[in-house]
Amino acid sequence: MDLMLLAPEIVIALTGLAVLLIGLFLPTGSKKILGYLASLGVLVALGLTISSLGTEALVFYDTVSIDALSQFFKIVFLVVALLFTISGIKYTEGNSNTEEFFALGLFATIGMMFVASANDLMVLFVAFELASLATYALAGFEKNNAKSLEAAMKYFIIGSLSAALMLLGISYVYGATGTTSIPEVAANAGILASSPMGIVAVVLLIAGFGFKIALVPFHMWAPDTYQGSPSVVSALLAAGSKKMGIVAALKVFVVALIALQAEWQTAFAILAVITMTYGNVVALNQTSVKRMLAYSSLAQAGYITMAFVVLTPLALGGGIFYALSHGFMKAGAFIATAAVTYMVLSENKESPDPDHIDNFRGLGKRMPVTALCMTIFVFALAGIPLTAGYMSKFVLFSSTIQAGFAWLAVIAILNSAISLGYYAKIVKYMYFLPTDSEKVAEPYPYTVAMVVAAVGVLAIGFWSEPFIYWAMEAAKVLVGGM
Amino acid sequence: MMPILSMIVLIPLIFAALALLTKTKEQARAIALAGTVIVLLLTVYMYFNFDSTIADNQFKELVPWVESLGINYHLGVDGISMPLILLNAIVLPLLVLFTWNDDRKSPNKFYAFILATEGAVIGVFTALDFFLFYIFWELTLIPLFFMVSIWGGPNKHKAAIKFFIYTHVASLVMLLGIFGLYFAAWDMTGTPTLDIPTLIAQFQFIESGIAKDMIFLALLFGFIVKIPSFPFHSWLPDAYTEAPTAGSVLFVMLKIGGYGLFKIMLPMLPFTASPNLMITIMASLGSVSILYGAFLALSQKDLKRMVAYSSVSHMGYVTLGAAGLVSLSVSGAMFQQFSHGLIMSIMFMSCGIIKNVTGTRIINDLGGLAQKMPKLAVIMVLTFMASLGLPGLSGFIAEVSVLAGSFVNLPSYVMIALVAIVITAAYHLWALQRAMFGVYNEKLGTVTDINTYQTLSMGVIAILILYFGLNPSPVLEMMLTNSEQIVSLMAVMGV
Amino acid sequence: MIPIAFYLALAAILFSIGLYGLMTQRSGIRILMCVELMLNAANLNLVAFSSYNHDLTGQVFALFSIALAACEAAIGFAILMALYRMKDTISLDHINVLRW
Amino acid sequence: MAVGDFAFLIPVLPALAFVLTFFLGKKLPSGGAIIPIVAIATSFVISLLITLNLLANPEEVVSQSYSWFAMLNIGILVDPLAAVMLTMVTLVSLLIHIYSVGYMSHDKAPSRYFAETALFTASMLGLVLSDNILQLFICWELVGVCSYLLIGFWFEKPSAATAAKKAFLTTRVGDVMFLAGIIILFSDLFKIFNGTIPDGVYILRFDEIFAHIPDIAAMNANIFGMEVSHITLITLLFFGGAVGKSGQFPLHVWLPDAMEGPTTVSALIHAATMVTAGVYLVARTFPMFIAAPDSLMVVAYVGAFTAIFAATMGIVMNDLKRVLAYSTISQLGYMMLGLGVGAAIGAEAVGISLFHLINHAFFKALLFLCAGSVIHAVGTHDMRQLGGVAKVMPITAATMVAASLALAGIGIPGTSIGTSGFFSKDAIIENAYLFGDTTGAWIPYALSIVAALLTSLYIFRLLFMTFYGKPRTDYGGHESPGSMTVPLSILAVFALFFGGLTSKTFNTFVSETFVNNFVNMDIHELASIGGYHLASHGGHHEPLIILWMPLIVALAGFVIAFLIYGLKIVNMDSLVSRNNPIYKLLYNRYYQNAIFTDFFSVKVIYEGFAFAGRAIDRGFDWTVNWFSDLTLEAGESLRQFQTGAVQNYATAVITGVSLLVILIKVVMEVI
Repeated sequence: MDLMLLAPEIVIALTGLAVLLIGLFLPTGSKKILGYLASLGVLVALGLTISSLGTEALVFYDTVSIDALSQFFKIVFLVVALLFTISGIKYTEGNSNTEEFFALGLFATIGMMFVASANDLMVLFVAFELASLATYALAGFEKNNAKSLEAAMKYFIIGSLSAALMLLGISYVYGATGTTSIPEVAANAGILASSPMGIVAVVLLIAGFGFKIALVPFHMWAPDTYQGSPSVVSALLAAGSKKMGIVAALKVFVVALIALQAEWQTAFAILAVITMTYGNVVALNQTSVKRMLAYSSLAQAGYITMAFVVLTPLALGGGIFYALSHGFMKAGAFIATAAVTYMVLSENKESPDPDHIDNFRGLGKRMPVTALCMTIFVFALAGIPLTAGYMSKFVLFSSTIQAGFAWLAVIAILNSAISLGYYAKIVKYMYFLPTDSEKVAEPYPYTVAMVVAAVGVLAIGFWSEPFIYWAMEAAKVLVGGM
Repeated sequence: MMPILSMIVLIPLIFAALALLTKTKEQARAIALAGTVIVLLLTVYMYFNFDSTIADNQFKELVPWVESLGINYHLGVDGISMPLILLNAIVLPLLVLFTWNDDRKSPNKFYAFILATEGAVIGVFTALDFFLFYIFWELTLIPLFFMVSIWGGPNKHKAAIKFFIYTHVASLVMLLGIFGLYFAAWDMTGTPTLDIPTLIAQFQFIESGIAKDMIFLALLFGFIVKIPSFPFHSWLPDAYTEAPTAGSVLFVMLKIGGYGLFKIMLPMLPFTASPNLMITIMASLGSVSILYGAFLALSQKDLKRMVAYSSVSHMGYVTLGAAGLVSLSVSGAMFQQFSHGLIMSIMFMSCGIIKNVTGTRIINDLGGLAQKMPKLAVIMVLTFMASLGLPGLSGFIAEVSVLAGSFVNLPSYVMIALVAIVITAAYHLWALQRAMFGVYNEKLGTVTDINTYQTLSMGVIAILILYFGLNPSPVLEMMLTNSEQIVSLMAVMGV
Repeated sequence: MIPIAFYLALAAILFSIGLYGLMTQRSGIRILMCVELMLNAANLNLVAFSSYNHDLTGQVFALFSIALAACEAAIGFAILMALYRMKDTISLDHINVLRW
Repeated sequence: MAVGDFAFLIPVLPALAFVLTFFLGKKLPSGGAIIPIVAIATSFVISLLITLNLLANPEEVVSQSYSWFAMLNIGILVDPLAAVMLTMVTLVSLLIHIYSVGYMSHDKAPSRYFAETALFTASMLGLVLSDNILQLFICWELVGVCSYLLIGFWFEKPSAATAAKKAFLTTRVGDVMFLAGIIILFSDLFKIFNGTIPDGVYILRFDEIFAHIPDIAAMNANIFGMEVSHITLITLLFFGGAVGKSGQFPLHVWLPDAMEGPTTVSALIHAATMVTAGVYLVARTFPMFIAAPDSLMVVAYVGAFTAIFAATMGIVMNDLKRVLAYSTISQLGYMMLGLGVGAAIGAEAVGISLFHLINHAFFKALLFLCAGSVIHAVGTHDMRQLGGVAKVMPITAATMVAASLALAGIGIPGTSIGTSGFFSKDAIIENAYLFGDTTGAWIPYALSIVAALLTSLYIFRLLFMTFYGKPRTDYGGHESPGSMTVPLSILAVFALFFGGLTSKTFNTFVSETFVNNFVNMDIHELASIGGYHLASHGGHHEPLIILWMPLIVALAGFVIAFLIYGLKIVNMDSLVSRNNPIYKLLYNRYYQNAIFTDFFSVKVIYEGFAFAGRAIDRGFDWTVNWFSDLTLEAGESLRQFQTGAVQNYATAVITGVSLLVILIKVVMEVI
């Protein structure tokens, strides 16, 4: 078989190991280089993936499939990883464990990439756990920060719980169908559908993936973890591993368990509505920006989940496209928060909650670029036109109408109206509320990452044709199973 | 030929970006003036090359954008949009002149937002693709939102958020309607398209009457809120009152609600499942707005708030006239948008000036300003007369056309509106008498008359009000052409 | 031969015990153990099914998951250790700075 | 080329004068009065020539129309009816402008004054010239605004500002009715053409309207269960407009207050020209009224009632100008009555009424100018402080007497000896008799006779109190300058002799209007549409007493006034006192102010409706805010789920799982 097909994964893996080893021998002062190395690796992988767009193949005894879907999501993950590594350069400045940070990040990325291309429940589960484990550690990266540790702890416990649930679910699927290979499961799913295990398996799997996607009520960890863990990590979690959950769910439900469509469709319908409403409403009066973003990403997850309810090619394409845009928007927003946090901390080491919205007062004057990018991100999340957010909402919501789920579309629309409330609040703080503190120099790696993300958001929003095309291609892979 | 429409849409946006980069007030206002004047020149050029005898879109530009969804970059103007573009192009340079000597924080942003709004609004008027239309539609919100929340009055934040979310909800509902139309057409033709004329043409072929009415109502709601019409007006008084003077004027320039009514709603109206119901809805909303706004204005203590409510009342004529479905009433309603834009700009400018020189807008605290500010007094009297529908001024043409035209089909609604005419006169004169005439209120201290730039800008608009009052044809002709075409549709359907 | 249902029942019971512990226990260590319990219940399922289906995949899967469980334990303990260092307790009730 | 081609200059010149005076006035001597004077003089010459031309050959009616927008036009129409009005308006306006040079010499803003009067003249002429109802309405509104501006000329006086507002609003009520009439008319014609109007047809032109009177009369509206013909409806609404403009009951309340303006303004606008616009409107649209006899009845009754109603108040007023104001209202009532009797005598009524209108314009303008010159000299309005002014200001006094004789209508019936007022007023009263004779409605006649008595009573009372006897206070005083006395004398001549000279020709001349102007218009035919027949012409002879009655009552009035105010044989103090209910009622003007202004407009409209509306609006606002508050509350309570204890999180997950299983089960069962 042709290893070149897995070149991106291999590159990332090697980079990760290299970073880890080199890091051992470098003095803390000069560990900056690792960040650049990691970014370079991700960039190369990204290049390789994009260059291999359109190839279709099965490797490792048909347990790993390379197709439009996996390629698309790989790109999403690599982009997020890129933003992660770039902004990580600044974040890990002067930290003695820099290498672990980047290594873990890269390993998590590999996990996500393999989930994206998994063609076998076993591979899927293992890759899923790989990503989870790496991110558990990342969440608790600030060893001396109680919040960070608490975040990690909660993330870990709920994570492992859901892992157990997922495993149990998979075991039932395996038991009923006698195989773990996704296409074969799809072939034999009829047996499962007939047996009482069916519903249980479906629900258990939903719980397992719902934990990653952060669907209410499996979301409980998300706000705490996003708030507690370092902003850069939150970016990876919200933008990266959330999408991993989505792609996994897509593969397992839309492809493997299409026979039980009725069951999980209703389940997702309920969850989608609850999730988006809960997320938006609770986000309204949060004082911690990171927590607000966490709830907003709940809401966004709710929107994306609509794809599972509508299940038309356009809707699935829209959901996938939404995942891409959300990657950019959310990662960017969290990185902007990271920049602010950095600024606050550099002013006052002991600041209790550096991500409090009061720290955004007058940001427009203090950190113009950051403020501008943040504005772009939140407006994109709110779905203001000419941004990725609007484009993806347009496709997804319109597909909902097309499929006749008008009620769902109305709920979603009203939700995105509510969401304006807190997004506008951030903008208000940044531009309209006076501040006495003066302008500060903006940490450039953060700035670079934000600008990249912002450019991405605007590019997708304005020149969306190719992105939508690839999203549709990816959706085709799924509906092939239908 | 050159892509003139793209130019008048993009030039303001580009200049807005430039204005953002400037450092001083002088540079900012210079750039703003340059941008708006260029747009004015282009528009005038376009106006003179515009064929007002045909109802089709002209100066079309068509560039594919997102084929897989049938989205195109499609621009064009017709007799409905041309006058409104003209209105914006004329008023905005004057608005820049009006603010020429003001001192305010971060002028670069201020002028940037003025330009951005112009670009967005003209964009709405020229867009022939629903996607583009909606983009510009939403784009108009943002600069105005900033305008209110940066330079607004005491309750600016509340007003800004309220306005932003309220109108955003409306536009989202409108978006739902667009989706419905989009897919209904997609299912019928098999090819996705968001082209406005095409979709309007397809509307009649939708089988399900429910779907038709739902689509129609969703779109209607979006437009009605923007107009705004009773009972969806409650964002307006706060927004208009809290906004800075320039902001209020920009709000007045925001004629996209009524535009949508004429451009999109009326051509669909005869093909809805229950046209008469729709007409009843529009007519009653319109006539009630007229009366309701008048009464509310009468009860206001704050001059600017009074003007805001009078605006609700005046925009009622637009809805009523649109529902009238006689070429005279429809074109009168279009003309009302045009003349209302001119009149209200001066009204708000006057409010701003009075607030600046006296420090208050409470009508009872003012008094006898005419003695100290003769120039302002002359302009204000003229404008107030225009606003209360004095013949010979633009307001009258619009109102009489709407009333006379609508009476043919909707006599009882017109009678409601007629009652309002007296009330309208009452509050205008009351305000004039209290604020401008009578004994000068010494508590106001020493006040100075309007400066040259303000005189110039307000004067020019005032002259335009007079000119279009005496000779409306330059804009009314093209409006008539289009409204006759719309009405002919009605005739076909026997509505 | 013991019918499959027995295995499933056992696994279910084990799993439920784990769940119960997870919901009630305060000590981080115990919670960790409960998680292990649940994972192993799932493994039991896999193995049972694999022998029932005469197909090795299940057992391979079980091996993988055991390995993963080990990693989980490692990371879990690491996090708990760090917490203990900072707070001198692993009673999770007292660790709720992040909420609402 | 014919003089008619210059007709358009008649309104245009004063309009230009307005622009020039407005911008240059301040720099010129005496506020640039010369500009409007020259302009109006020219207009006067043109209109005079046109009139004479029409007299010579009546078919040379000037009629030009230009498309304005849609199916509407602007145009001019000078038929005899318009011609005489034009001549009168230009003449009076000219004289008053000349007079004003002296009168306004001490004012601080004469240029504004002359600009506004010029604008007024222009609009008034435009009104008269209109060849379509819409243009007439436009000018109608413009004169209203000019009167608003001129009443409030001294706007720093709060009373003036208030009076101006009141005048505008009260007339506005009438205007809205007028507008409503136009709108109904428009939609009727629109329906008659069923929506497709051929090019070159302007549907609101008078000839178009009159041509379609039968069709309009055929349409019926059901109002409060009553079947009303559209023609009646429209004419009544038009008359409503006239009621507002011409100060007929009950919309007359603004006219007395309008005296807050300069006296010259009162003379020009509120005596001679603008207030007669209402009469002119009815006269102009008379063919429609003929076809609607009910409307004509209303016109007659309202006119007669107003005549006596205002006269009663005129008796007790002590303010020089207010007396004249009420006299104006009363005389306008006569004119309306004159039109109303058209139900009996047809188009002739227009001639009679217009004749009185013209004469009234002369003598009433004269009265006001005399009053003005008195006020100018002595600086007070209050008659109780005057007396014996005749000695100080002989010319003024003489002219005043002439005017009063005209107003009282002194003259010898059957001959052509008598003042202008005599001929016109008696004609009206006689026809009122004829009206009663044919229709059996005698009340108008009775009222008009009594009103005639009161008229001479109050005017001679005014004369005696002001000019006769010895001064009650020591006002300084002197005869006014030539620029003021010359116009007075000229007007005096007209007041005395115009009627006598023209009484023969005038009526036929004006009454021809509809016959030879609007093609094949047979008044009788129209009347038959209205469902009745006009009294046969010539065949009616009133008994002699009827001819002499007006003179008798006029003289009676003079005698009473002389006895009371001249010889003081009756002590007024017993009558003129707060505890005399009748006097009190009259003096407080029947408490209309309390009823209309204080109660209706303030209490009901302002406090009632407006504040109710305000409450409603708060309701809407509250609803909107309520939604946002609700969501915020929900958020606040929902976030409490996030307790922070990880076990609860685990519990939530488990609960979620189990709930989902159940839910799905349920849903699957249902579906």
